[in-house]
Amino acid sequence: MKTIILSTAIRLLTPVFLLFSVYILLRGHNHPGGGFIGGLIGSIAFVFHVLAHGANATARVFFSLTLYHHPRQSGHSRTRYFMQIMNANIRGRRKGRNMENRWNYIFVRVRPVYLIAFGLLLAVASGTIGLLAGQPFMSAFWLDVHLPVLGSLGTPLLFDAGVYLLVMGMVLKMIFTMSKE
Amino acid sequence: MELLMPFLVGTLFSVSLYFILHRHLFKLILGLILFGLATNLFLFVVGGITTGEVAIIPQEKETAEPPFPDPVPQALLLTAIVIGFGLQAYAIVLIRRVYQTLKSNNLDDLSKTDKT
Amino acid sequence: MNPSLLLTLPLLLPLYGAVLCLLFWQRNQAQAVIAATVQLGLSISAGLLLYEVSQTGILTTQIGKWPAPFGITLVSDLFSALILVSASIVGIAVFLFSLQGLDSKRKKYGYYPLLLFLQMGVSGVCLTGDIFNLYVWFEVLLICCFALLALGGTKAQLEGTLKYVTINIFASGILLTGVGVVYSLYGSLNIAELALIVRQPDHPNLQLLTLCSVFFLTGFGIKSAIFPLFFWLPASYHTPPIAISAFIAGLISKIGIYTLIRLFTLVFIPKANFMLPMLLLLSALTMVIGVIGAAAQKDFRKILSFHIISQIGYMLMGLAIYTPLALAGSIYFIIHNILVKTNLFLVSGVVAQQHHTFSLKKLGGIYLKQPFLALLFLLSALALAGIPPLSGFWGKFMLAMGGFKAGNYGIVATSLCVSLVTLFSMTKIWNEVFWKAKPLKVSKPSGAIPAKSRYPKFLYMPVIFLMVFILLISLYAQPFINLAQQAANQLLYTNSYIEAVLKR
Amino acid sequence: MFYTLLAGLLVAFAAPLLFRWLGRYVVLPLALLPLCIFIYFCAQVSQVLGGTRIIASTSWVPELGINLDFYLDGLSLLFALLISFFGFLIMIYAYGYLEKHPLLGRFYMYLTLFMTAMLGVVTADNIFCLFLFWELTSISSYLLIGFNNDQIESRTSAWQALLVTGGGGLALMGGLILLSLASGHFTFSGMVLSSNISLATHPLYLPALLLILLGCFTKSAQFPFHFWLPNAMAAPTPVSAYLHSATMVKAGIFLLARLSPVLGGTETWMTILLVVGGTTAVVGALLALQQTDLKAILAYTTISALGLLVMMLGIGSVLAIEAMLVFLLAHALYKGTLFLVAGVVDHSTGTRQVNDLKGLGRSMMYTGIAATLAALSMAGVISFFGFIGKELLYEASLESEVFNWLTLGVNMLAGLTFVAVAILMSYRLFWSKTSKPTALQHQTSPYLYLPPLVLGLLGLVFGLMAGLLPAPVLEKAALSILPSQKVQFELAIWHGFTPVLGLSMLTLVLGYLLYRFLPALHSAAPRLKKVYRYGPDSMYHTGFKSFQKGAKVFINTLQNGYLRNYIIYIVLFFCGLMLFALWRDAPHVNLGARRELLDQIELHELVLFVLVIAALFYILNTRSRLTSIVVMGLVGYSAALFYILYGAPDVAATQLLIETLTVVIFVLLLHKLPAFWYLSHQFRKYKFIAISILFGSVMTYTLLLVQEFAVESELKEFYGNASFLEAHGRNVVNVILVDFRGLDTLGEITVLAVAAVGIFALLRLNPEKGGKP
Repeated sequence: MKTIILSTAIRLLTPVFLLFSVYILLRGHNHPGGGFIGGLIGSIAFVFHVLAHGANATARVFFSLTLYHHPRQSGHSRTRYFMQIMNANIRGRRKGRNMENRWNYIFVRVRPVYLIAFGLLLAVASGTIGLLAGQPFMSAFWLDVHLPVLGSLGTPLLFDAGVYLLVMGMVLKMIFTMSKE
Repeated sequence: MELLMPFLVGTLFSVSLYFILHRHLFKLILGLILFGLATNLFLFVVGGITTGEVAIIPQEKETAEPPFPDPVPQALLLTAIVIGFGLQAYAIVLIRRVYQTLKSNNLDDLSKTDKT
Repeated sequence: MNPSLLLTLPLLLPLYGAVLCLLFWQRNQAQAVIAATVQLGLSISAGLLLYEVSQTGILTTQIGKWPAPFGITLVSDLFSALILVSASIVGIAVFLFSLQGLDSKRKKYGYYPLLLFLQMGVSGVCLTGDIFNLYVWFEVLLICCFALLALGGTKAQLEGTLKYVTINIFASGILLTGVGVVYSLYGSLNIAELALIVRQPDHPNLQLLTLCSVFFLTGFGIKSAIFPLFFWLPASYHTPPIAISAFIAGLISKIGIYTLIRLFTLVFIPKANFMLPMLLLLSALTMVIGVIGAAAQKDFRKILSFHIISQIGYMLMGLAIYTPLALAGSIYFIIHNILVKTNLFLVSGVVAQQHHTFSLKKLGGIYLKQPFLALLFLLSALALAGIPPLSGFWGKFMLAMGGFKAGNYGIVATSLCVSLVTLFSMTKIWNEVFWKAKPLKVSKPSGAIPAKSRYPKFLYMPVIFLMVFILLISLYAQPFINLAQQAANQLLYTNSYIEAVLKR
Repeated sequence: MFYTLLAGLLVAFAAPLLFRWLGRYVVLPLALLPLCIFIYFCAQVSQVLGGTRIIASTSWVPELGINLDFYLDGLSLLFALLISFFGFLIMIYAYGYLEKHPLLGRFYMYLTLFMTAMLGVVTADNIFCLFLFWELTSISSYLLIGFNNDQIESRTSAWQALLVTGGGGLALMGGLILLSLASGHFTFSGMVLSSNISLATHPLYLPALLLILLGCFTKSAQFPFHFWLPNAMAAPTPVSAYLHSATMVKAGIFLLARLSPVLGGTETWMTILLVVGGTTAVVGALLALQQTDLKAILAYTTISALGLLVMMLGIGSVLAIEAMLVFLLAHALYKGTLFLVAGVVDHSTGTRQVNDLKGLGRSMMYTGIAATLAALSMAGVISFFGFIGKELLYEASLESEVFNWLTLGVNMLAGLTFVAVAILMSYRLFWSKTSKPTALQHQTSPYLYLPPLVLGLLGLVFGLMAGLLPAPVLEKAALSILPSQKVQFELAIWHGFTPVLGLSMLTLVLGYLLYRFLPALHSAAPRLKKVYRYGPDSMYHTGFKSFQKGAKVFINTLQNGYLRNYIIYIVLFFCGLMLFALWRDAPHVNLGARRELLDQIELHELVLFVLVIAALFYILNTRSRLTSIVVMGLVGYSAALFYILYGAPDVAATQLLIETLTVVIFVLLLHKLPAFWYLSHQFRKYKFIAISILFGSVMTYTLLLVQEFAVESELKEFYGNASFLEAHGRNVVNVILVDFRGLDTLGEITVLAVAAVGIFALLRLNPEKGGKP
């Protein structure tokens, strides 16, 4: 599996898959699709990435965030400082005069278990809204807007998004654990 | 096809049971997965099968107009498939761990906890 | 209080708790605090629910505000509220036990969230008024049981869990097909509406009701471990640590029987066909074979595990007799058994914590060294054996009285004989573990049992806690028996349930 | 009365704590309790004699008819006085007996518990209240017999006693329930008041009677359940004296007496009681003669005496009841004394073997006097209370309507034995001339010899003042047993020269002769061992062992550890029930009516069908793991195709994705396993094939049947209508999932979350990697 072409293709395809999965999630209320299918598609994108690059790489690329920052030097303007930080974090360029040793970073890792928890939380919280309003659990609330792909906006969509996150987290958790075996 | 599907489901049930009765761990898990498939198909067929239509309300309409397939068995089936997946995934992992820990893929070796 | 809040809290509290535990992944202290809060809240909300139901009658709420047969109903009558209350009590006890009685590794790998999810499943099963939703909650229960039974991954655990998993997946399949058949034949999933449908004398598919009931009898029969379907139970229940097996053994198999009673009183009315004698036969066989199995064991936990089966027979007996009194006996018996069985398991855990074994041969001398523990065990054991005035007696008495009144002499005779053998196996444990002098050979600590805790006396807490409730329902039995009788009446005179759900 | 019992229970449970505070002076409060109770009951005597019935009633579980109803009539009073007075003496005695025992507190707890329970039994009015205390006596007796818990004999005997009496207790419970159903009452007083002939003709009379008798007989050690009593002598002697001679074993007698106005008087009652009581009396007497252990001798004579009591109840005439009550009291007094004496002897000399004990009179004079007093009463020597008892027994037997000579014979035989044993217990032990009297290990303390002395003396006092002291209470007691009869007691030592007096004298002479033959009997005893092998005791042990063995074999056959056997049982159960239900209730599948459906099958459907079937058969035979996975995936994808063909795109997509994931998991997890060797089914293959086909066919048939009867659901229409208008979604399936039936989905994602956690724990947390789990 670890041919270069394939792994490059997967590297490129994974974000596409992810976008597609979000699309599937959003259109689910009116067309075939929805949280499950979306979540599964999204996770399969990661699965292939894991198969091609290994779990650690996937975790590093998609599920960890390293935020670089440094103390603002007295002479620099606010805009410049902002540009430097952006440069460092988005383009990965951490250069500048006398800057090499001043960069600090915050490492954030999104564990799949947090995805699971957050998905579940989202799903159940969307139901609880009704409960707090004195209605039965999971009573739907709809906003009076109409969007192109989504249709109306309402708590069931939130619920579906929770499903999406959870499914993704679940599959990721499984695959990560298994591939590290 | 309505008449043929029951036979397909029955065959699936038979084959899966035969695998479950097998003493090889790998066959056991195959059997469980096929069994899940068989139950899902059973649920689908028992809900009534109609060709062609889908349970989606077309853009220009406000209600679904017959004939459309009963969406309830489909929804149940979807839930059942996903639940089945969760259980099966766990079962697969369990069987791997059983194999790793007990160093055997023969179910007949696993009769220690039952004995007095 | 708002019924929809009351009915959803038993679901939501453990769910939120579990989610929080997942967010605090691998941080045991935080998880313990969360779990403690949830346990407390759960028991309060269950208590409130019971109070409300006993005051105002059956409570319902429609999930998502969709009217009755279309949306999912959550419904609580006295029976479910009683079960929920006992489940929450057991939950507290097991949680307390786990604080000192479970190794931190297992806690680190998800013991608390799993326990909470399991409790959520229990609440779901008890509260749902929809047959497919019931299936879903049973799957939640099941997967939690899988995960908990195998948590730690010792050889025995894996072996037991494998059997548990296989047989229970099979059962779930049967149940799912059953749900499909019911939907296809009667066109509804709402239990109350199904109850209404099968009571129409001219419904064309009435003759197929027995066929449907076979699916559910088999499915839930497996989950509740009745006679020819119980084999997974003795293979698995004794393998995990006590903090796990106490909860599962004490509670989960009774949830199966709860469902059987629920469905066979509401939907699959067994009066009209061969199901009633069938249930009688099954309950007798379950009792007898379970108790024989228990008599043959030589291990503290195995005796207790096998015994569950026998007691399931008693619970089934009330259903099989099918009179209000007998059914009330069953209900009381279920509650009694949940409390007592868990307590016995916890006692075995306390014993094992100090002596590192469950084998009757290797244990001994506790009567002299820990008289208080001996007393706690003796009271629970005698309660299980049905010695008056302890709780087992009341259940047994109502069942026997109900059986005699209904003219089912055979089953009562069987139950009384079985109860003698129960006494036999309980006193066997007493003789071997408590009275006998400790054998000189000291056994080494083995895997399933955690090393000595810092506060060994703390383990007494949950046992004492449960004992208080056991003594309460024993000595102050009247209100509980009254509740059980009302619950049985609600079950047998289904109109109130149907009206409450369908608002017709 | 209720508070008396409550106090008893409280004191009982406080005993271990008191022991911790007071040390061995715990005896003070604990002896005071029975004394107070005794005084309390004494204070009631005048009222009861005046004919007032003292009632105390507390509602407990009125729904089931179980209330804490108590009442005190003559019979209860007699027993209550006996129990509390004995209790007082025993408490003091036990202090002397177990002076330095570390578990004295617990001992007192059990003993007080027992005493309270016994008081409860005799004062209970509600039958289930009686049952409660009845079981409590069994339990406390169990704990007391096994008091020397480190000795295996004690444990076994305690267990035996518990199982026998507990089994009887369960029978009793059944009997009492039947009785309450038959009579419509839950209280003795209610039953007696409404007692009429109809109960005897009630269809439940016989089962109720038999069950209750079973309970009474096991408790009162009637043949063939007598065997537990001699074994119960493993208990410390105060226990033997209190429970197993004077009080607990008489609970059965008490209940029989209590119920005789309700159940008695029929031929069945009479026959059973006479036969069982007579047999027990004879067997007890014969066995007593062969024993050499002091306590065993006393135990067997107790059995014999209990047999006599039951016999008298069976006769049921006024005279017989009179005889029973007098003999009961006399027996309690002398047998209690003798047990206590045996305990003192055992305590001081360290042995209970008759042949090792001689000439103790000099060193233990007071004990000897007590023994002699009791023995004289036991032998029925004139001027002692036992004499009156014996006279009455003979008289009642002679007057009996049936079997009168036989009952007399039994009485005589028992009487002879009693005489012989009495001589043995007093003369032989204490006063016979010997050159080498048995040496004492230590002096006897007054705590040990005073109680028997008091009891022994009481036997004499009651004898001398029979008409004055015990008679009124006994008369009232007889009145409770025979409420409709006119009872007049005239107890006197001297009736003049009657035939009965002759019989008494004859008994004494013959008894002495029997005593002379005792050594011969003792030496002959070992030869009778063969007979005992068929006796109830060894039957019990054989049954006990073979039950355990059989249970083990049985359960290991059933629960044999082979998963597939379990599955087979389940499948056979399911298929059997299904077939039965199909055969019994369901109409037949009518495929012919649906034949035209076959014509609608299109080619692609048929191809898919054949493909799946073929794949299934292929997978059956393949040995390669990878092929199996691939083919299985193929079957899954075909299922997805089916879903898409029949209008379920969401399901199809889900199935497709999940099948893919399953295959991935398979590959990830199982491909690394070492090559697997092929395990065939060997011989059982065909059995499995048959079962599988059976299961598949049942499912197929059910499916065909259900298809035929399927109904259109109202849900479909509602969802179709409401989906867009009310739930704002056009994809009905999705709307059902997230809105209409969102709770299902919530449960479902919970399953997934748990599965993930479980899988993580399963793979990461294992004993090999991280040491101990």
